[in-house]
Amino acid sequence: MVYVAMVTGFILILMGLYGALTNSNILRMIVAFSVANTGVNIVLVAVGYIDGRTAPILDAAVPVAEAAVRIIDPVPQALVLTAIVIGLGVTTLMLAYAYKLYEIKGTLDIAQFSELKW
Amino acid sequence: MVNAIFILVIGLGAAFLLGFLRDKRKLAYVVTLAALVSMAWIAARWLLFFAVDGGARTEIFTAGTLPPFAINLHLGIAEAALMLLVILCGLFSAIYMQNTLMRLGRRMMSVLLVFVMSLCGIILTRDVFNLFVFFELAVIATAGLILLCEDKRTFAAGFKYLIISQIVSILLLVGIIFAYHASGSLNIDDMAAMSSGTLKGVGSLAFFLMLMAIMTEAKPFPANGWALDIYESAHPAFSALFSAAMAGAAAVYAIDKLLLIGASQWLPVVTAIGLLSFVAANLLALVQTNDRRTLGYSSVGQVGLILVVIGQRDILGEHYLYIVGGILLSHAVAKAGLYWLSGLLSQRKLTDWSALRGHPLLIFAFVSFVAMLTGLPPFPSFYAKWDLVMLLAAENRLWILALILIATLLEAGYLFRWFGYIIKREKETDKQILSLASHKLAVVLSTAVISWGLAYLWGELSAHGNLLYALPLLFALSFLLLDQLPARIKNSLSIAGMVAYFMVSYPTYDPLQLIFGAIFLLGSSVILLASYHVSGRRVGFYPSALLMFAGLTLLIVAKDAFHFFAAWEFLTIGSYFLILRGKHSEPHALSYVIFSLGGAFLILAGFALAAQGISPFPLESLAQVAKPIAPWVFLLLAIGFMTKTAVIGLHIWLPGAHAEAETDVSPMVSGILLKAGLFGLMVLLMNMGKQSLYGVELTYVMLWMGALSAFLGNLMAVFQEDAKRLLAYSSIGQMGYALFGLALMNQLGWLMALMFVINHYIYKSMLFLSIGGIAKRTGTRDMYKMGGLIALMPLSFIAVLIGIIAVSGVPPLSGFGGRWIFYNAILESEYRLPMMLIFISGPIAFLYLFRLIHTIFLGQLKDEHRQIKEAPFWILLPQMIYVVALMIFAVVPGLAMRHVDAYLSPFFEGQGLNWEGFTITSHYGYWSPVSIMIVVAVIFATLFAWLLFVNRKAQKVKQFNIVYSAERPFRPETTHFAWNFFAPYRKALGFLMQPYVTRFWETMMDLLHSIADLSRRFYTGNGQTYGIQLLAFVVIVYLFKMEF
Amino acid sequence: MIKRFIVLLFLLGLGLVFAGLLSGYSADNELNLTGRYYAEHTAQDIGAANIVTAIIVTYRGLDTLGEVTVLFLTATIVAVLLGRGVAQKGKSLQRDLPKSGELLTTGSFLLVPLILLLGAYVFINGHLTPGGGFQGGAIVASAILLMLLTDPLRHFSHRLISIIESISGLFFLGIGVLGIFLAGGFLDNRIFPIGEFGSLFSAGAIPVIYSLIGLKVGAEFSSMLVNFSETEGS
Amino acid sequence: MQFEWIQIPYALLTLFIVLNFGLIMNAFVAKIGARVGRRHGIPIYQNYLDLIKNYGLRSSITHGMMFYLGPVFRLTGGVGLIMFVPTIYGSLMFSNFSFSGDLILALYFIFFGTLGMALGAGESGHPHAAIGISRGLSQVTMAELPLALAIFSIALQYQTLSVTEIVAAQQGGIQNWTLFTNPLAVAAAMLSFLGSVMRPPFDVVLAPQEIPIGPPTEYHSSYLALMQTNRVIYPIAKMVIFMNLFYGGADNWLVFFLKIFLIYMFAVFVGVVFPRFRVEQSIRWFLIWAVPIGVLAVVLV
Repeated sequence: MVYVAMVTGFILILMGLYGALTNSNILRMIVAFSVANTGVNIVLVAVGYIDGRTAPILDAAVPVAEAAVRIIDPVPQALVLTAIVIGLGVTTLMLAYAYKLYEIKGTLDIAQFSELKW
Repeated sequence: MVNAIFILVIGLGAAFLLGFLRDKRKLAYVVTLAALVSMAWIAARWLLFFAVDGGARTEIFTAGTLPPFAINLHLGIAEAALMLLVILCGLFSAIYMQNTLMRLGRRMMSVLLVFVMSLCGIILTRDVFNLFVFFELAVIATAGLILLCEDKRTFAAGFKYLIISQIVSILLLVGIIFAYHASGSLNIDDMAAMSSGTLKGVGSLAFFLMLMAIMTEAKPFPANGWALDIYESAHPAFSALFSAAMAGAAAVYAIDKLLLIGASQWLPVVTAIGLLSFVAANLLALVQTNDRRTLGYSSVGQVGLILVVIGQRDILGEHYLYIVGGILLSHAVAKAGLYWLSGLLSQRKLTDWSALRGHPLLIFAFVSFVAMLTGLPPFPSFYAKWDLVMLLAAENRLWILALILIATLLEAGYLFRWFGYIIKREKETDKQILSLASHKLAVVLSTAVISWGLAYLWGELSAHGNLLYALPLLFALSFLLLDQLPARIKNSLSIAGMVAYFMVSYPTYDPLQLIFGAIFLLGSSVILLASYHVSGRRVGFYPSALLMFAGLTLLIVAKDAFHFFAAWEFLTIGSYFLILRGKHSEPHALSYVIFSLGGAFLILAGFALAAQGISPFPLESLAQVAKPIAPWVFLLLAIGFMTKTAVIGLHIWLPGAHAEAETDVSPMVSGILLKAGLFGLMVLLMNMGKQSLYGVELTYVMLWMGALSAFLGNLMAVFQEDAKRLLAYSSIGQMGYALFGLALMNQLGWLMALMFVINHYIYKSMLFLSIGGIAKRTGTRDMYKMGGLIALMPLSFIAVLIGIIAVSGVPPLSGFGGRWIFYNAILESEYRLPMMLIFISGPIAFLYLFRLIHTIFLGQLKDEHRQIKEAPFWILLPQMIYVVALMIFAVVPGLAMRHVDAYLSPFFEGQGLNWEGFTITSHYGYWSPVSIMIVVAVIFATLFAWLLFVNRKAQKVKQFNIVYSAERPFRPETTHFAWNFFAPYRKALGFLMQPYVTRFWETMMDLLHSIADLSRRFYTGNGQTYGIQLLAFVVIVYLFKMEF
Repeated sequence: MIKRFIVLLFLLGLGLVFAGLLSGYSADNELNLTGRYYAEHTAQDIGAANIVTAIIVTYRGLDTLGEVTVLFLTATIVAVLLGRGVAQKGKSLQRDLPKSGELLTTGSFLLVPLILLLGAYVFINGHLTPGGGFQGGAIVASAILLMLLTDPLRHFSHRLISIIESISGLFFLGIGVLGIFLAGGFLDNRIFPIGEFGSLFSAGAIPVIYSLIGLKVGAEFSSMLVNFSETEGS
Repeated sequence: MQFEWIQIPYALLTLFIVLNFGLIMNAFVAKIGARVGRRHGIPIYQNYLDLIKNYGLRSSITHGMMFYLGPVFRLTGGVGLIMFVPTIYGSLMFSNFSFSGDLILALYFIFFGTLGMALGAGESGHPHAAIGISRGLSQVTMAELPLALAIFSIALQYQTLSVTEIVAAQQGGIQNWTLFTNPLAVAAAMLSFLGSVMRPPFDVVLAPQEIPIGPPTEYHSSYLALMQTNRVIYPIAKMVIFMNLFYGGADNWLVFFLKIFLIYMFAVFVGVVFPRFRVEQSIRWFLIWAVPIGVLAVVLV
């Protein structure tokens, strides 16, 4: 279970990166990065998972006293939330940039934006 | 004491607060500044607490829970200092960007505040995930602040950065989560405390990913194309922040923290990456023409250097903070300062910086920054580099040492070239390039003040003592303040100061020091007399000249390697500024400073190798250096010193530098400065004696070098058409003699060398002054354009005449004494082959000397020179003093020499001369200067008087009143035989004149530039490619470091 | 082609690293030190039933503050990036937009209040149930999105959004600072009584903070959406 | 050795003897040269006449101060040189002022006159004079080199730089002469000698017969007289050094005359046989033939 999730996550990362580094269209790159980010998030969550346990919320199903043996690791869950939000922020920013770049040159081909070099 | 978390709170709070101030831009700006000031105040209070009160590190816990369960912040001296740096940088940038921020409104101000806050967060936090969050904040804020610039290209740069940061965050997150899994904690100290076993396997890989991710933020070569694009296109004030605060402070500190986890096995990786960046970036910077991109490359290089220091943490011990701090702060202050400075200019080519000319304060700021970057004294990076190099050598990490020095040299190369552009390139008058807004100016100048403050601070902290306390140096620096005074007043002050200093200090000198001291202090005062001829203010001359003299003065009293080297650097820099003042001296000054610094670095390496960690390292201890390294030390030091004496092969800087310098500067750099190299060699030889490497005796090699220099230097002088170049080449030859004498390693050889020190000072100064005066009057230095000036400039003529008799060693003048001792010296030595070369060079010297006097003073007077006056009085005065001095020294050389002879005796047993009355005897021969003088004078006077008497009524015939080939010549120009004067010689020996050496160095330079030009194409400008490069970088490092 | 090959090659290298991570990975059977601490101490120390929330808001509150700031920054920057063009061109739209349709219009009238309510519920109950400020904020923003879809030309007050942003941000910070003075440290939630475990008004400041976060996130998402939608105008 | 006043008349006496000997020898040599060329040649007293005539003439022309100084330098060089070396071995009377310095002094003093001459001629403003000087200097620098090497070689051989001591070491038979104990040095020195006496094949500098070129071009009357005097004294002064260093010196005037004459005849002989070199040719010639011999002399001693 954990391994499946993790392998999936890694494959998503690699796929995403492949897409981001081979597609020359900026929007496609952004999408590809989103894919990769998703992969990262899956990996994050997968790491904290413990077989046969439940979510780290103390309610009727998980009494406080038994929490330590009943719940999965809450930390990755907390981290993934932050990671998602940050990923979202960066993606938004990239989109805004993409818009602006298009406005400047009328193209979304990343190779066209290479006046700065050497 | 205010809780340091308020730094973050204030930054963030102010950023949020700005949301209310939608239309009140002024108020928003004030809030921004106030926030930054209060943040800085908190950081400064903590810094004082740690530094002055010796407070202990404190922990700041959040959420009322202990780490690792909650995030904690660490605050120690390093954190406080770095935060102060970051915040001040932000504050200065905010002030600097006043107009831009006001235009863009509160949003940008809040982004700026968040940026500064997040950098502080990076510095403070001890939690890896929190580190990630703050890094992302910084990244996003960067993407925002990039927009400060009008340049459309910045959008592309920002997007490239976002691509990279995506990859970085992927790596970082994967790394963090697996590190968490392996250690059960997100706390850095916790992870570090785990036994290294925990971080084997997965943990180690996870650490690798984290390290690479954070490392990318420090912009290592080659995964840094995006950073360079940002540096080039962003607002300079942001580039300053990006370079100084983000890469140079926050990112490297994050790496430093992270390495607590990775421990020693990762240090080599960091070192390697740092070295690669340092070398490659500085190499690539050589071919840049855009100022901000150049600074970007330099930033990459400097951060690389900081990484190297971090990577060497294992051997630096207690010096770690001092060293890394020195380099880091130097980089930050200097780079930020330069970026801010660049914002004053509207054009982006390096050569456009000539617009700074006429603004001495700005130039002073620029020089301070450049000196700071290159690690010149008295700036912190100098102290830091010294300690670093010493420790590296002690641990035998010589490759690292070598690469650091090479890269520093490259960096010095392009930075000083840039400085040359400022001073020497033509200003474009039609364009208004420079805009001097007062707030921007205030920022730049206060940064310059800070740089000197840091210099003082690092001096105080240094174990070697504060260089800024040296009286001669202070004297030189004080002239920066006096620079508004008229030149004549400054001149009087300088002369008075130097003479007074000599009077006070000479009783403490031993005879050797006395000779050099007299030349360095009194000698230069005499030359300074000539400077009275310049009216006006002569901005920049006196600080430079006095800096050089300060270096020289400090050199002879230096007791340990550190002070010796510092003095060496002072004199190098001072003389560089002096030489650069010449009209066409830009390329020559550059090659001078590069060769000089190259030589200086060899000296540094030599000292480091010799010291083996002993600090301070007294110069006398060179004698105790043990066998396997001793010859290498000798070699390094000797080559370093010989660069200064312009031994053949390393001489190509000299002719241009000496010839193109100003009239009164040429004698300073030729007559005085060259002696520094000889002094160094004397110190070296006195302490280390003969050394052999692979069975080759090194002094024997030096002997050959000296002979070759004497021969080729003289030969090349013969064929010069430019009078000052002729003298310059002659200096190479003369220094060859002196070197030869020293390398003979017997007392007479040394005596001769010292004799040369005095003689060469006198006659070369005199000749340079006369020629300078003549060039001033005729407006040319080409000898064939002159002629017949004897009647118009008789005093100059006498000076030259006496000068050339002395140089050529013809009795009865003092040059002969040198030659006489020389022959006696070589008779004592067993080496015969190199002597032949020296033999040849003697008569050859005679050729160029004759040419000098003939083509200028004799022959036909040119029409356009008929109205010329004698050289100015102030230029003539020192010459006449020299004439008298030469005569005195010719008759009674014993005045000076017998003391030196006695002083040298302990070093060489029983080889001295016998000074009886007026006769000087050696084992071989004898010599009585007084009777020679009398005999020659009597014969001469008798004949002369007689001839005058006989021909007393002779009519003076115009020179042009001649006939040849049965015709009267009709133009004096065609009748002066001067050009290519020694044509037969050129036919016979011209093949020796092939400029192989020059071509060799030029090829080297071309090669470097070509490599740089080729390899920078690697940065294609395509953001995607940069992403691939980053990926490749990570993978390649992984492959190199496979043993996880 | 070569580029793809190179990228593949290096991704293969990165894959190697990942494979190394994977092969060395052994799933835990029980909680590690940190996880165990949270499981055992959250209830009595923080008083939050949702341990993840406790971690997010309190234990790792600094992260969350940063997170919120990320959104704040993004929103600000997007505004700067996209705002400039709009200011030049004015607000009027030249071309006709296709009608959004009856279904969408009517549906949004019905749904928007409900969605807003749900959002508020989610962030207020963040310490008890799955969910929290971010989720709630996102839900709130989705209502705005829906409104924008319905009427792309609808004008939202930037001023209002930014004031909400600022107020919620400042209060968040203020509560954090109160933690220093009233409780154990910055962002300590125990400035208010922990209350009865499991009830709405428990877990100290967590519900307040999460509400503020919700507001702020909602405002920021909205701000971004609005800015993006306004680019339509140019 | 110390200075005493009596040395002054002694030195003047030496000078007088040398001058007369030189005048006669020069004429004699000229005569021989003429006879070889089947000409009648000058009378033996011709040089006296020339000298007296020239000294008697007053010039009415000068080109400036250096114009005076040139000949003065020149003759000072010649006279000084002979003053600084002992002429007759073992004779206190004819040791002149040799206590002032040793071989090195003599070696360097050779240049004194050359420099002065060159300066004076340069002052004349005549391009041919300058050309002559440039040639002369070029040639003399290379020609002096083998001599310097040879002197260095024998200084090494005898471990002294004192002329008197070198002569002393050669006493006691012809086999002790440096000529036999160090033939390479002598060979080098003699080749060098050819270059410095301004006779063919190395006389392009003066080129006396064909073209009016060279330093004396503009000189006449008493200027010329000084230079003529020097041309008499200077070669002899130089040959005195040779004689002392290589041929055992002379312990009386007869031996002195004989040895000097023979040494001079060597140059005359070569000059009569060989054609004239151009300057660069002579530089190469010295570099290829004379210098290596000198080097060998130094290395092998």
